[in-house]
Amino acid sequence: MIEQVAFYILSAVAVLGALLAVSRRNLVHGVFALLLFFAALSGLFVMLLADYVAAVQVLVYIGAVGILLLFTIMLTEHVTGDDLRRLGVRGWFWGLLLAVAVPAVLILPAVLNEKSAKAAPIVVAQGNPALANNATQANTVKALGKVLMEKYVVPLEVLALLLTAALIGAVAVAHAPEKDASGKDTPA
Amino acid sequence: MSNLTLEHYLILSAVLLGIGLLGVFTRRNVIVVLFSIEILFNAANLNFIAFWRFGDQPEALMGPIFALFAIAVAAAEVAVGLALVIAVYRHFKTVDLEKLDTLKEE
Amino acid sequence: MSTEKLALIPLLPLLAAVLTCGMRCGRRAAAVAIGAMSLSLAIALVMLANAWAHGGVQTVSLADWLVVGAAKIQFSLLLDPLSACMAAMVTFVGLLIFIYSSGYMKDDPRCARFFCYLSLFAAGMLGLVLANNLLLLFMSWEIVGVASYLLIGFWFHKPAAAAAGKKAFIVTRIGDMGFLIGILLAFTQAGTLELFDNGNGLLEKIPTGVVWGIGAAKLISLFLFCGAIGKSGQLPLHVWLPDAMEGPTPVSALIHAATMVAAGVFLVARTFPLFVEGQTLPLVAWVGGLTAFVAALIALGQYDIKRILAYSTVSQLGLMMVGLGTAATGAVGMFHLFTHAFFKALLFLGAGSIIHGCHEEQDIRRMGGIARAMPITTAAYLCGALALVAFPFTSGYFSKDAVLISAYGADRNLFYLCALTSLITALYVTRQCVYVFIGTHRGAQAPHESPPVLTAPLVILAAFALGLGGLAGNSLLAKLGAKHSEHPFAVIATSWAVALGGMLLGWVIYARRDLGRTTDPLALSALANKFYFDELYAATVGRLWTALTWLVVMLQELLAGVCELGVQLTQATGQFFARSVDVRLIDELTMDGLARRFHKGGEVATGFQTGLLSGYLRWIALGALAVGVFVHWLWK
Amino acid sequence: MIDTLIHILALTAPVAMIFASLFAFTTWLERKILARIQNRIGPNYINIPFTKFRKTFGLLQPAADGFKMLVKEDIVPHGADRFLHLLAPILALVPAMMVLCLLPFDLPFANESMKRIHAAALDNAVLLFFGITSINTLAVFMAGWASRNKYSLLGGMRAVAQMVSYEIPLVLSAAVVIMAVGSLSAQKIVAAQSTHWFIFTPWGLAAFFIFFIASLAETNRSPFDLPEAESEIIAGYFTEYSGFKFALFFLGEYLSIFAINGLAVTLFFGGGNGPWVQAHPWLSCVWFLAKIFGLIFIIIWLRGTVPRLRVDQLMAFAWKFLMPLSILNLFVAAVALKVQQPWLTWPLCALVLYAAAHGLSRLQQKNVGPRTYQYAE
Repeated sequence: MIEQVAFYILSAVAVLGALLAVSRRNLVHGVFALLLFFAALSGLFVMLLADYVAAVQVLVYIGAVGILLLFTIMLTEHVTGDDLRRLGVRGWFWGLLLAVAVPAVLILPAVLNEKSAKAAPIVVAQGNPALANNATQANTVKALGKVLMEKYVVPLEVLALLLTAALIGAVAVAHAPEKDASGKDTPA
Repeated sequence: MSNLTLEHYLILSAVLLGIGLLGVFTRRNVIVVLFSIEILFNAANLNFIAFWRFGDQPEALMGPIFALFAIAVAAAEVAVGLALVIAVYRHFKTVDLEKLDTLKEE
Repeated sequence: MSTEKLALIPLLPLLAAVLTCGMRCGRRAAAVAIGAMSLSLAIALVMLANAWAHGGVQTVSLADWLVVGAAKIQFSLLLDPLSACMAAMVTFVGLLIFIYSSGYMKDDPRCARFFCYLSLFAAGMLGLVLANNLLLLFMSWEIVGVASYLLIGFWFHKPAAAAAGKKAFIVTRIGDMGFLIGILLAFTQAGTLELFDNGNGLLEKIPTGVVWGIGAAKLISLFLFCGAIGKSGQLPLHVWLPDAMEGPTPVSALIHAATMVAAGVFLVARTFPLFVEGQTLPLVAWVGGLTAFVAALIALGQYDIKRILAYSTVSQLGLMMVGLGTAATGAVGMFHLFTHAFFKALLFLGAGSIIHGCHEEQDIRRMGGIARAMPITTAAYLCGALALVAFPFTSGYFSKDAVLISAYGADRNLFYLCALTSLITALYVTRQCVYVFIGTHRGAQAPHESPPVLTAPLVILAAFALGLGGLAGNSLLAKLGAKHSEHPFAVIATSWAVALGGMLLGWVIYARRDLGRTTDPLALSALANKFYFDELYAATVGRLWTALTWLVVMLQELLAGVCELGVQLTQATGQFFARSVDVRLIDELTMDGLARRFHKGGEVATGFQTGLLSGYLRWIALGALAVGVFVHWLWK
Repeated sequence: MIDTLIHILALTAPVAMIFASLFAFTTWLERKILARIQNRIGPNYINIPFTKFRKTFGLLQPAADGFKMLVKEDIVPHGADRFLHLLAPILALVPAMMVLCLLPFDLPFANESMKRIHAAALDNAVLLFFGITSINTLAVFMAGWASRNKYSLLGGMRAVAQMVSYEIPLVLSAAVVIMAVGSLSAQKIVAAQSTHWFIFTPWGLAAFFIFFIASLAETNRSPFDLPEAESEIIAGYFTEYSGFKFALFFLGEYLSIFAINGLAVTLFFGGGNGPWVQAHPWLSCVWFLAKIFGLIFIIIWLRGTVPRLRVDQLMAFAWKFLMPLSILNLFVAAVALKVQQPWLTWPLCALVLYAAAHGLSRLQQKNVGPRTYQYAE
């Protein structure tokens, strides 16, 4: 009972956060709505007993990405939100339609007829209640660390490489060219 | 007790997907598009973890690993994306998508 | 002396010609030419003695010239009394004329070239005389023709001389055509061109085939006679000889008195067996007779001293042809040729010295009283004149008498024609002598006697003109194979009457007339204008020729037109295809048309490239949607 | 399901109450110590209304401040973003409180089931700790931006920059201990330190040194209190805050100090271990709090003595000194843990770390010339 209530609350918060993030005219409000959405999601992860991922979600998204977005908004002029007259880009109506259609196509078969659900390619474990039985199970951080270090050590290294590359790349791209003596931008 | 099934989570992530696409397709501001892309990423992560939890070998820890990697990549993507946005802003003095149409075929 | 030296006779003058052609100094060239000529004269005399002793035919083969399959054409020479005499005569007269012309041409700037041509002429003549091969004979024949053209047109800056040279060359060429056809026929029939080839030569084994329905020998002899007519200036082709007087006097003397014109007669004499076999001798005789009569008449009407002599030469050649045509062998004609060579050379050289004396004056109406001014030349000239008239006991008398006898024997009408010709000959000779020697000098400047270098050859020739007939007459005839025939009294009487009568008649007509100012009684306009032969030819051959050229031009125009038509046609078709098929069909379908359609398609495609990022994303989403629907439908 | 909720509540409520009261005491403590450092007495004269009892050694000063805060007018600048202006102090306070619960208090009255839940829920306590503290940066920025004031925005940007750059050395130094213990759970870390505290290992000492400095920067204290440098930008990001919101900010700040020092204690000073703890288990809380207050004394001491750092020095110190040192420390610790002989590892690690520290500092001074004074002679 508690889980269901928690689930519905969290999902409501998540949807609300997402909607606000997308629709707000004031960008900063958008960012904070987005952070709310991240927090809700982190809650959902905890509900799904993936608390390490929840922690990382909080640390990475709320801690870093949020700040990054705020900095970007600071550096571009529209801090106080879009002063543009209209919100949407040309042909936004088609966008709306598609935005509804794509998830519909994903959900529809599951909703429309049970049969297709059974035939759904996803093999759903029989009766695997979420919380109770395997709470104390292998999802400790140690197990995760062991698997990462043994089975997925190469992807981990690649990921490390990717992150450094992204770090350096971002700095290089966003690097403001130094003003030379005459105040003109020296080529970056 | 709790009869939360996989479908609940799938529907939720589908809805989030929809909202993300909405942001991507309709908003004029590049940064809002980046927000929506983040939303898409998270919807995907939610799916990973949901399938992992309701999957048949939870101990293989596939879900969290995938989620972690996804998060890492998303973080890198945001960093580079925003750097690009700043560079674009410095060059074009605007972040409005309709004005950034130099790709257009003359 | 063996016969190998025979080749030296023609080669020495040829060598002299080659040497002198580079020289510029006249005197040195003359010396070389005269030296070469005297050497070849010496050899010729030796050969004459050898031939006289041997009597028969000796052949010498120097080298192979053309080897065509089985047939072999060689540089081969032959030696028999006929060719030996001719060689001796040509070299002796040639030497005298060389000496004469070294004086005559002394102050001419191109004197070296003159001697080069003379040597070339002598080489050609000697080659012709000694040749044993018809083709070699024909080659020398042509060299002589070229030399005569060069010599006649020596003063090429004078248009008349150049035209005369060209005329001589072309007319003799017409004759040579016949000669060549004859040679080819002989070659096809007999298989060889060697005259004497120890047994199977052309003259030894007369070809007996039938060509175009006429006997081979007859046909070949006729064609060879054509060559003789052209070269010796017989009736139809005689027009070039009087005009050839444009050349310097020694040239006229050498070519138109002694040697070249004699070549035709020599050819007939050389190939006599063919004529006998082909029974063409009467034709030869009558052509000769007619030529003699007509030429004599024209000579009466001429006022140029050299032209009178030219026509007299033509007339005498006619008589030679009569001698050949009527006698059994060629001896009589040849004997007259020898004697004529000497006194005609004398007359020409005399005329040259007279002209030289009267400061290049050639018209007899402006001469007169030369006898007192130039006694030596006059004396020598009168000896020649007497020989020409056949005054009794001169060399001319003996040879012309022989001709009349053979004519009397063969054809009585011909005899009467020859007698009349002799009468006319005597007439125009006396007319000329009266005009030139008697009375007062009608010219602008008084004549003066020529230097000894000119008069010496005259005196030598005068001696020969008078003595040759009597002394060497009989032995020469015997050597040439003449049958000893009796001398009918009638013939001798008529010859005496004709000679003396003609002189008397001439003296009567011309002696007391005031020459120069009054018109000449016998110089009728027809005679003066040479029976309008030139005009005749011009009218007929000339017009024919222009008609032919016009025809050729028209033909060419036609061909050009046809080509043009073809070009136009192909262009038209090309144009048609280019415009219709190429442009409308191919371009439209494959090249430009296709390109245009692609372009439009491209433009439609660019419509999608709006540059709006969201637009692109939407299209991607649509694609994903479609795939999703398809997958679901697939798994339904 | 309900009893688990009750258990959770039972665990978290007393911790919150304890630290809230301690907040008041520490404000007084701080003002007293600063005064003593600056050779003055500090607050000592508070007269309780309606009584004449005055000399209270200033102990009531925090209550007085609190009351003042409640009474003062709460001004919101015109054009400021009202919602965010209100949200910022809350966002500063809530994470601090949540983090406190993660600390390994073994409360005396806790029974077995409560202990089990506590342990299970906080399997990766340290990671969660860092996750939640990073929200703090967000609150600071929100405050700075929402008060629509140039100085507050500048203060906010400086604070964010500082906190983001010092987060890395903080996490890396903690990582050393986690590597040593092999678990993220606070209880396990404390258990591992039962015999000897990590502070007494060379890498532990270096790690504590880095952790302590980074924690100062994280909570904007003493040498790193650039964001609210009065001389330059008035009060930094909370210039526009007055009244109760300002009080909330202060409470949030002090709680995060307690939390970070609590973590320092658990990581390096063996949490609740101390003499006589086996005999009287309730002594672990006392020891835990005592150690925390030791660290807090040092912090206040530093605040009184050390001058403020310039921004570029601040950033250079973080990126060019602390971070390399902490990464090196990670390697050294790995080697030391492998090689168990302390007589060998001690001198070696100490030598390496000291050399690195010396080298890096020398690197800094390369372009720092003698100071030049333009006006003062």
